[in-house]
Amino acid sequence: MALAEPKVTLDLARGLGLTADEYDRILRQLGREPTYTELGLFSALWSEHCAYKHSRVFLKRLPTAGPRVLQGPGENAGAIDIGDGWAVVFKMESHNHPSFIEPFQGAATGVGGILRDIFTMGARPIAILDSLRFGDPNDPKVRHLVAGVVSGISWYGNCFGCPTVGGEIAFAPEYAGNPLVNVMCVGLVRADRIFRARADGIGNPVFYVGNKTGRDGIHGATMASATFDDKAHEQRPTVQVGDPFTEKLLLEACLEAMATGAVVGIQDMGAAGLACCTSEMPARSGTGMEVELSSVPQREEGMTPYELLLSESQERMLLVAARGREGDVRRVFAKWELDAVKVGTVIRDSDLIVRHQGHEVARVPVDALADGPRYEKPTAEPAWLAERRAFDPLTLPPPEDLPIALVALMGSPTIASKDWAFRQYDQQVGINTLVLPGSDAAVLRVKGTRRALAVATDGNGRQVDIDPRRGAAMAVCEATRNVSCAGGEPVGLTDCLNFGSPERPEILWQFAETIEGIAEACRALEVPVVGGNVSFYNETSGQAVLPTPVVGVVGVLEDANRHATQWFKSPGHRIALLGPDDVSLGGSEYLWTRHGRVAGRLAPLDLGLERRVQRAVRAAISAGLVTAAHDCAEGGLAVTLAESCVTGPARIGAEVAVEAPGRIDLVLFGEGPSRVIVSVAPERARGFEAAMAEAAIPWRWIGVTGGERLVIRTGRAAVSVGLAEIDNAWRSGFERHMA
Amino acid sequence: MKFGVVVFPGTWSDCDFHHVVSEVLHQPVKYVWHRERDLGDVDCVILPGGFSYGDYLRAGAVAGRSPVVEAIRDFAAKGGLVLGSCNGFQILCEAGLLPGALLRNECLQYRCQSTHLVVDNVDTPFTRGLRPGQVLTMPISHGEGKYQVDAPALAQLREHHQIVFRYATAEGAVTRAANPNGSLENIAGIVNEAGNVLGMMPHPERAAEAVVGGTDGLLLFQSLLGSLVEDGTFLKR
Amino acid sequence: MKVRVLVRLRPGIMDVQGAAVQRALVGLGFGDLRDLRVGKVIDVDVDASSVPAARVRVDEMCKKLLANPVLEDYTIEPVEASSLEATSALR
Amino acid sequence: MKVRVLVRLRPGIMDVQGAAVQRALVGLGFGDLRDLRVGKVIDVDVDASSVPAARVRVDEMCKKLLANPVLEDYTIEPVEASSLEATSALR
Ligand SMILES: Nc1ncnc2c1ncn2[C@@H]1O[C@H](COP(=O)(O)OP(=O)(O)O)[C@@H](O)[C@H]1O
Ligand SMILES: [Mg+2]
Repeated sequence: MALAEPKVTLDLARGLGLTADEYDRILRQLGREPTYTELGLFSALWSEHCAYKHSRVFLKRLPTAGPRVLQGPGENAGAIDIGDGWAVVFKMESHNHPSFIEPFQGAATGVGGILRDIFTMGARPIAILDSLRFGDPNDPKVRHLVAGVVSGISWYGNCFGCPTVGGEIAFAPEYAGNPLVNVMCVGLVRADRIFRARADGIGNPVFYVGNKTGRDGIHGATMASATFDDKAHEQRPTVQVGDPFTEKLLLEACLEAMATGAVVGIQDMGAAGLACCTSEMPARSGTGMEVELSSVPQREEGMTPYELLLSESQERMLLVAARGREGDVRRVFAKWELDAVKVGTVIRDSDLIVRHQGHEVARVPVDALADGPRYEKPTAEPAWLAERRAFDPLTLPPPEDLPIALVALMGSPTIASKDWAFRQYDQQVGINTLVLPGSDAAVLRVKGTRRALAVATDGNGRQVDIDPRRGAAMAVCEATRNVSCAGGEPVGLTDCLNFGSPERPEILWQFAETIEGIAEACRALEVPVVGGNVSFYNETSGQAVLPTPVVGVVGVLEDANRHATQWFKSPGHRIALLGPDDVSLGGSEYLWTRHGRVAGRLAPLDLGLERRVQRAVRAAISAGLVTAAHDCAEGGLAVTLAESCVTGPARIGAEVAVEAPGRIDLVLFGEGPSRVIVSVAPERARGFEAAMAEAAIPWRWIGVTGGERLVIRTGRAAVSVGLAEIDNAWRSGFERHMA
Repeated sequence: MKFGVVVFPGTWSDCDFHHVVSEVLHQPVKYVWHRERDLGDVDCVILPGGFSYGDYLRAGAVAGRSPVVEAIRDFAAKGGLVLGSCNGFQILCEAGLLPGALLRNECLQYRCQSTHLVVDNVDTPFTRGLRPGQVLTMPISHGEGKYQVDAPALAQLREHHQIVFRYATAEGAVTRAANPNGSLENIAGIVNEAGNVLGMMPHPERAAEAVVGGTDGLLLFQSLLGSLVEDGTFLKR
Repeated sequence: MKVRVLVRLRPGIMDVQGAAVQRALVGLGFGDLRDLRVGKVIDVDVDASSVPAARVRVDEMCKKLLANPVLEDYTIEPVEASSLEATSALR
Repeated sequence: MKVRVLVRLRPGIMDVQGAAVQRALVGLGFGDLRDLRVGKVIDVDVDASSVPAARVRVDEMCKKLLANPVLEDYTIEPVEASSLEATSALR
């Protein structure tokens, strides 16, 4: 077979994204020049996206162990024991670059990819959460991206049949040239039925299952490992198209095949496709694999070995079956009208041997591919940071028009209602959703048990920008606090770390600090990190996105009926504020919307206190002492109260008085960790007081629910706004841009 | 009462209906695979929601021409009870078991939200436990739920009291604002002339337990349960 | 044998999508746009000895599946030399 | 002036819709079906003095909105007498 393949040279390697050093390393590891196909394998597997070249040394710092952990990082997703023989499997992934190039399909295939990560583990997906960041919604180009991304997520998730129950959408100009599309998926599996991406058992057959292979997304992984410039749109031919219907069939077929006992190991063909699976699976098992590419089901004619190995066609898996059980695999996939073709065998030698029509086109040690280079590149604190942090927001004049300031915050697109997006998502299929999108965390029951899961995602790029370490720790605190405010005990965490180019020392410093912050918080809160994703090179023409770690947390409620939502339930309930007084306007939503600045210092963070506050909230919820619980986040205390007034089925006002140190704008809009407001029915007030005394946290009564207004007094000042005005601003703040 | 829940490639409310029938109503229920030509021993067939065959051509189009639908056609002709919800409604229309068709929502977006339905016709096995004008709360979740039928067919629907549910306000007023998808006359559900085949866009199975979305959907099942008579016929009232 | 099916909404059925696209185009400055309707084109390649034979077959496909008579009309067109080129370029 | 735009997926882009419809038709007994692809037809009526002028305008519309260059190719066709009839019958 004479394929006219390009001659392998250093230049060619460079063109594929490899450095001169990396090319040398390939020569050394092979002891010869690679073939063109082999070079393709290395370029994909050693891309930043697959090899975590720049991040691996830092990721080691994350705490990944815990008594409930069944699977930490290193597999398609993490798994946590939730009792009664069940495990929750979850992970978050980014699809930023593809979504910028083609928002609808990019976001859709992002959902497809994370769903596969969950069901390759043997788990049935039960929930999707989407965490999105865009530029200024006043820009029509941004609106086009928002509309495309949301409808792509909606199409894929709805058609597949997994509810989207939570997430966030935030806006900042830094994301204009590079939106962030992070999607988390949560699934359930019997704890003793978790499948792994392994190629065990010499002689076991290797099956290709799912959609046919086309030339989609070749070098997608490499693309995700490069920054955009003005030519971004020329990279278009790599766009992949999603097929949620086939994905649904693949889900059912995979779970059914797993139930037969014929499946030894399985991995989805995501980034770097077949190349990735055929090297990573045997590498994990200390085996090798031989594959015959001409057996691969193909959608297009004349595909080369290189293309077949690197294609990122969607809805495909590589499955290692038990020898002798081939018939079971074929039967199940035939029932679901999917291809299941034997393409190879697990072998003893730890090589990946690739043949095409019988001719060997690649022979590479699997470890050489799977253990890519690791770098410890220099980090440096950005020069501008000290100055930005030295800025004191209190040197700005206080607002004279407090009601207007509050209404403006409620209508800022980041804080405003995201109903426009969520109503496009099926939120209930599976009939497990006890708390729909719109509260601090979504709550899903676990059928067949008394338990429920609470899930939330969080991240605040502005806070991380001015203080990566504390900002990242605060993201962990906020996501876990959200889960606690629903009544769930946080049991596991996944993260998606969205940064600019790691080749810039300032960016890598932000990244390193972020990891430290996440690690500190997770250790203090005893929440293990069981999986995640790093997305570097989020920049366009040298402008990086805000450093944005997004954190996804899963919590367990022992009693599904004992959960809480964030909105006030009736008039006459007492309102309490739990947590410290320390807040700051540094990095706050107020400072940004009112003054257009991202500067100042973050409020102090006491992780021990954070933990006690969360525990106190959970205890109060499970004892039935509170009627609402809401975490104080963007917009500070005033916005938190306003949200509790208007985000529920009925509008209920509140009158509160807060005696706290500091200027009124600081008290109202200052942001800080470890703070929660709750409402308590009068007859439970004594019980609540007793519970708080035991919790050893600062707290106090601040007011009572009722009326048509939100009134907040502090010192001699007061702000009073009608709920209708608050509600209108909140409901239209985002949606008016999308109409 | 024995239920059968039909499963097409791409169906996703099958498990939810199964759960409600077995865990909430405690009735026997089985899945019916789309290739089957014989429904077996069932009293009521449910066509659940989902995206059968991806709904890639038109919602319900491919499923509407599958072997199991032919079996359902015979079953319905003999008076068997058929409930199609969401994609099931779309399939029944595509199969010609119900008149009309479901078009893309007027807003051109998918809609998942709670809706109120006013009950127009209580003389069906599915609604015999309800009051005329009663308002039910049930969620919808679809991208193609705008009911469409031509004027003569609409006149027929009216004449035979085939319109069962209409989107309404919480007070039961049939208004434009209460119409989530632009459906003709706010139609949310219809029956065939004989009254034994019901198609509706809302999801009764998502409103069958107090903890998840209320219990108004259960009223339909409870109407059904009492409707069966020994000789195999059913009660309308 | 290649033929092309055009499936369009029947007269009297509101083309919401077409109207939305039209509004968007007018908003983009295409004031000279009088009307716009969106339908489907289905390019079919069928084993048949002649264009008329292919037409008959494809007509059956339309009746069986491709068009919904409640909503849609369809026309079947042979693919002529010129458009054939365009089509084949797509393969 | 009436013209017609055919918008189709670019070569190499998976036609999810077409593949599903093709499978369905084969299942319905159309074993003679070799290939099927689904695209959009957009019938445009634009104020213009001549067909070429209309084409230019519609080409702009395609570039601005009607076709997604990442995924789709388009061709613009004049509406000839025969198809004009079919089209006008739809109004
Ligand atoms: N930021 C992170 N935190 C924790 N684990 C991570 C992080 N980034 C990646 N991982 C883990 O590294 C492994 C490889 O990830 P990845 O290559 O993204 O998987 P996939 O092949 O599914 O895309 C996974 O187990 C993932 O959970
Ligand atoms: Mg994976």
